[in-house]
Amino acid sequence: MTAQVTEATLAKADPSEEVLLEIRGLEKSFGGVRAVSDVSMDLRAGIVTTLVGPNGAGKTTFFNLITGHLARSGGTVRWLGRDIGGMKPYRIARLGIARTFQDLRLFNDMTVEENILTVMEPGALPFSVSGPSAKEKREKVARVMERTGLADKARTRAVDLAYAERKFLSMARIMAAEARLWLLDEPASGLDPNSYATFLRLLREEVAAGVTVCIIEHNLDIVVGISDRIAFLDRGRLLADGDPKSVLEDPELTRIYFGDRA
Amino acid sequence: MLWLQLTLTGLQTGALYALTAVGFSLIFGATRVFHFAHGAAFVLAAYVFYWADTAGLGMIPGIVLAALAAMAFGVAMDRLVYAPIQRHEGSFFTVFVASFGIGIVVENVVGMVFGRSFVTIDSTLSQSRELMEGVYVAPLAWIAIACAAVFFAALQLFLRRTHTGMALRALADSPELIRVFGLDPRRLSSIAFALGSALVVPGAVMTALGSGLNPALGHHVMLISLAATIVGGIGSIGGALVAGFVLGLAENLALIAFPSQWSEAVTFAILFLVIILRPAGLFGRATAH
Amino acid sequence: MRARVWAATAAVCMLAGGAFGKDVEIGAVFPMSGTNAIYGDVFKSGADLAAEHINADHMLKEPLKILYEDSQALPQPAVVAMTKLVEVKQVPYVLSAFTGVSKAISTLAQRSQTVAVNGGGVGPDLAKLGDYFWNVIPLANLEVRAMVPYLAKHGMKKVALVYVDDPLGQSILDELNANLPKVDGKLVAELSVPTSTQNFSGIAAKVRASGADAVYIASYGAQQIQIAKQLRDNGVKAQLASYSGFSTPDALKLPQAEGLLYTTQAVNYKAGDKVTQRFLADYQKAHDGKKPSAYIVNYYNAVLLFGILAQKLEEAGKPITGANLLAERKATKSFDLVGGTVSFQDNGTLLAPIQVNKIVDGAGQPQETVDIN
Amino acid sequence: MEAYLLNLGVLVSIYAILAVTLNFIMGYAGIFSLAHAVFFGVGAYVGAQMAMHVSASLFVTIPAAMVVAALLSLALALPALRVRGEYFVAASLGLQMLAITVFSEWKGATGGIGGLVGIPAVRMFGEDIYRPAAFFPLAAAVAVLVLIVTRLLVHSSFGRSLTAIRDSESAAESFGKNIALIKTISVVVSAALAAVAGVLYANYLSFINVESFTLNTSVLVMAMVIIGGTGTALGPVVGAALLLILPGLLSYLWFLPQTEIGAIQQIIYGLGMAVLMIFRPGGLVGRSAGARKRRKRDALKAAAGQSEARKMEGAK
Repeated sequence: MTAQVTEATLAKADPSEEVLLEIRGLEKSFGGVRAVSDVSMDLRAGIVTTLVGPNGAGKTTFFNLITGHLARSGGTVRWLGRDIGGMKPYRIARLGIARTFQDLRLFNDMTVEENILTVMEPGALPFSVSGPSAKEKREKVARVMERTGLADKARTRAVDLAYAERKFLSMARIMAAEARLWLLDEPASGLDPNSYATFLRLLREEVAAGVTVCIIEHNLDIVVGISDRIAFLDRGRLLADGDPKSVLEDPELTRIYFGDRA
Repeated sequence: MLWLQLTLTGLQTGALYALTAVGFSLIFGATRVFHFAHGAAFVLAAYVFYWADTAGLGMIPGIVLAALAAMAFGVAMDRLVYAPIQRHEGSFFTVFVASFGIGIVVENVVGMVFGRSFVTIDSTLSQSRELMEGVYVAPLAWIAIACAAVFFAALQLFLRRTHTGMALRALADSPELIRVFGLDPRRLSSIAFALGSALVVPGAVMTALGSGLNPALGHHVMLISLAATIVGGIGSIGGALVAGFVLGLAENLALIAFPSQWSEAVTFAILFLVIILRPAGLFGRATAH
Repeated sequence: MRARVWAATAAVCMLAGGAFGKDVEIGAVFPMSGTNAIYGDVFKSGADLAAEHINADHMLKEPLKILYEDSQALPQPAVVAMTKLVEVKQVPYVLSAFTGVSKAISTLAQRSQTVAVNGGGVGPDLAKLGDYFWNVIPLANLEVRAMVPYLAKHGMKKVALVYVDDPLGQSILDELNANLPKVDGKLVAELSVPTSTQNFSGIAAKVRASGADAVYIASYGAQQIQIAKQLRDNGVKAQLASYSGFSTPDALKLPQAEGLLYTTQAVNYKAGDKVTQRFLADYQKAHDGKKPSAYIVNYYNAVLLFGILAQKLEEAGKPITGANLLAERKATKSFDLVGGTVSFQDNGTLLAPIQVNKIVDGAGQPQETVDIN
Repeated sequence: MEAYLLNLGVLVSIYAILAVTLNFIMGYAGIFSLAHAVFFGVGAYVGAQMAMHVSASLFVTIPAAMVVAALLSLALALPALRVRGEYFVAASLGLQMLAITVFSEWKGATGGIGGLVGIPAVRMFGEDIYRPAAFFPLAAAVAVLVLIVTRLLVHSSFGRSLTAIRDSESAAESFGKNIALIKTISVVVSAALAAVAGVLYANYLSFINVESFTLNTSVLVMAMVIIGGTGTALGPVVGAALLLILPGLLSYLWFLPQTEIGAIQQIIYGLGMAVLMIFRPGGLVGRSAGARKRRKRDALKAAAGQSEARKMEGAK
């Protein structure tokens, strides 16, 4: 958590839009079925990329391949030029890549506070030998809770939160993680308009602070409202990758997207 | 000749293990209930058969009563113990502890009713004849092996050819799907328990006739069934059958090389290694995660 | 809820406080559940009969009462039970059984100066458990010394041993190894089995392959019966032999055990003494004329021994404590118990002749009595 | 009377250590081990051997027992890292059964079924401590110490990591938790602390053999944890006290036939286990019914998530 993150934090100021994650020819097949097929893509610092595509297009699989939760069948993934294929998920995470899950996967029996606190600790030792002090951590947790509107739920267990609160806790966790690249899996689905506005504001603030985001989303408002770039996935293949306007106006893609969903 | 003798004995032991293990595997595969009291069903069936024999009811009625007792026990466990637990929390361990508890109850109740010592049914079936120089086989051995074959074939036929059988196989994978097809998962679960428990009867009856009974018998039977189910691969009925035979053979053939007190260790060393090296079991497809 | 739990605990404490009687109480740590519970029933019938006789004769000023605790034949429950007997009930005298149990409770007996008397376990280690541990049963090493010459005399010199892998089994193995060469015999197979094994067809195959003239079975309870049955069922035709552990009713009536030889402490029922005759008559009256086993005799004797010692203490105006009982036993040369007049060795173990019995029609028939020194 | 309660107190303390340490991996790491008696046994044997041949001081016996148990616990950590759920239970069961054979056959170290006799009492302040009155404060103090250590661990960042892993392994991993290391440490800590109970047990009884370390003991300890309340601070202690007091209590029911009392105790113990699981699966010190309902709702959701996770990870 310590050295790399500091490095990552420093690098945030770099305006050159360097390539954080370089993906080349990424492949994944499940027993003959190709879930991800020859996908190449660069994720550049400060750019918000949205992954769109019909259900089953391989978007979540794509995330799992980056974070190491799935082993790739082929291709390379480089983080700041270093090959991270085959690394354990926790090592990849410690490089500065964090993610959320479609089904949230909160630490259900822990309180909101603990959920946020624990992502700031590598945790193999009962005490920390380096990194921020306990007081700094507490302050940061308080800050994150404040911003996500969970301050008065600090002692509530994650299980007992309402739906929107759970979504925000998922966001709070990733905010606390000090990661440089965020992979968000449908973070806004099912939110009411109010919460939704809060969510957008949060995301914009974080992006402004230098976080690079790759987001899976169906909601076209988000897609248009926040994306710098859209990548269109269908049946594991990257069909398009460009600025929102050109991708969304491609009639072929629209047909695939809406045709499949209708 | 010793190895031939031990192979034959191993097959006889294995046949008993195999059917009991198939019963456990069927229940576990379909309902994911860790039915530790399966050994208790075995003891219950064996003692009911014994009771029928001492009451002079004869062999066939004894077997029927034993089967009824085992099935009733299995279904009762499902309905009265497992279903209520699964209704609220249903963690795997809660079920296991409850099942273990009932196992203790059955062992002691049987002990109070039938006495805690050894009982046996005197029968010529258990007395060996000399097959060839130095090789003795009891008629019971052939019956055991035949029983394993017949019951297993019948079970396979049921699971593959009948509507209920196919639903049972699908139950573990997708209870939702079962509901969609208009079948009641609860009822199917009871059927799995009834069938699985009925499969202890051949083993129980032959143990009563062969090596004899005591109330603590269920423990060993259960552990072997469990080992066979895992070694064979959870969800693989055929795997449990083969693993049952393998464990029976291993237990006996190990005698050539090791003192017999290591034979149980051999069984569990196999179990431990299979879980570490090939968690899906020798014949399983499901993953361990 | 938490409050309720503590309330329940408090109730336990209250309850545990009651139950101090006026009777003279002694304890017994017997298996009452588990696979060896059958022994508990047998032991108890002997002990109860003695208590009945002692009370009928008013040997003691107050009635004698035996407090039974369950050991499950396992050391840990036995230690819990023993602690309860010596610390709560403060009994001076405890009946014990089983080698493992006896060893486990012996330290408690020694520490609390409570006499523990074994009438069932025959592991030779039991002779070495200190002053407060007595044996009213000759130990297994003596039994083997009686059986081996008997077998040899009848032309059976190749012996196979099937033994349970515990101190008892080990000691029988050692004794056979020591004694067979003396009569030109040989141990042709030694097959140990774990305590929990139930299936012996493989063992039977190995016994047959060894070509033994006789098979010595050293186990307990349900297991030894299963061994005998399965040996016979699986074509072992050699003579079967065992030790006093085989003298339980259900072992004797096993059809496959017919003709089996086993040793017991020699109890001379024909002895004309009053103690033996009264015991035999009353036991048979209560049990349809069945002959009592050696265990029943032993526990009868164990309780009777207490009665004799306690009576003497009362007469001398001394309190009945473990220490006084020990001193009294050491001061007394011999005791009139069932089977004749016996005396204790210095290590607290009874010396008694051993007899070889044969099972004929489901009952033990004495064949020969051997004096062991 | 007093001595009896003190004796009971000693046993409760010893079993409470076992229950608390098992709860540490069951309740906080989600590792449901049926092999806890193995480490109890290892501690007892190592403690006994050290006491008999090296020194009866707890400062020698306890560290030795802890080190050996910690090393051996790696055998349990191995399956814990590879498999979950029923597979891990079966693996731990296999380990337990193997250990029973080793305990009863390795006569040089364990004395076989015959066990080790005459284990010296603990020597402290120049006195032999074995009488319940002296031993109870010692055992209780050690139990409290173990309880404090595990509480501190649970409330440290390590404990949070452990709970996080239990609640969602994949999420914990995504936030940089080294699952293999954390799980292994938890198993090692639990086994090493369980060994402490073994040392006390051996010193107190002065006799140990394999029968105290069988599958039944493992299940008994597990039942203590579950009946008391998995993942709660005091639940395991309450469970241990309850399961040890109950049998004693039954023998005061005068109307029960004496020869059947053992069987009746066992029946009530078995029934108690089943009934508690049916009506109070969260344990006595568990959460209130309302919280349980929410838990159930959540359990369903978590189950859905798990199956997703299973699909994802199964393809590895």
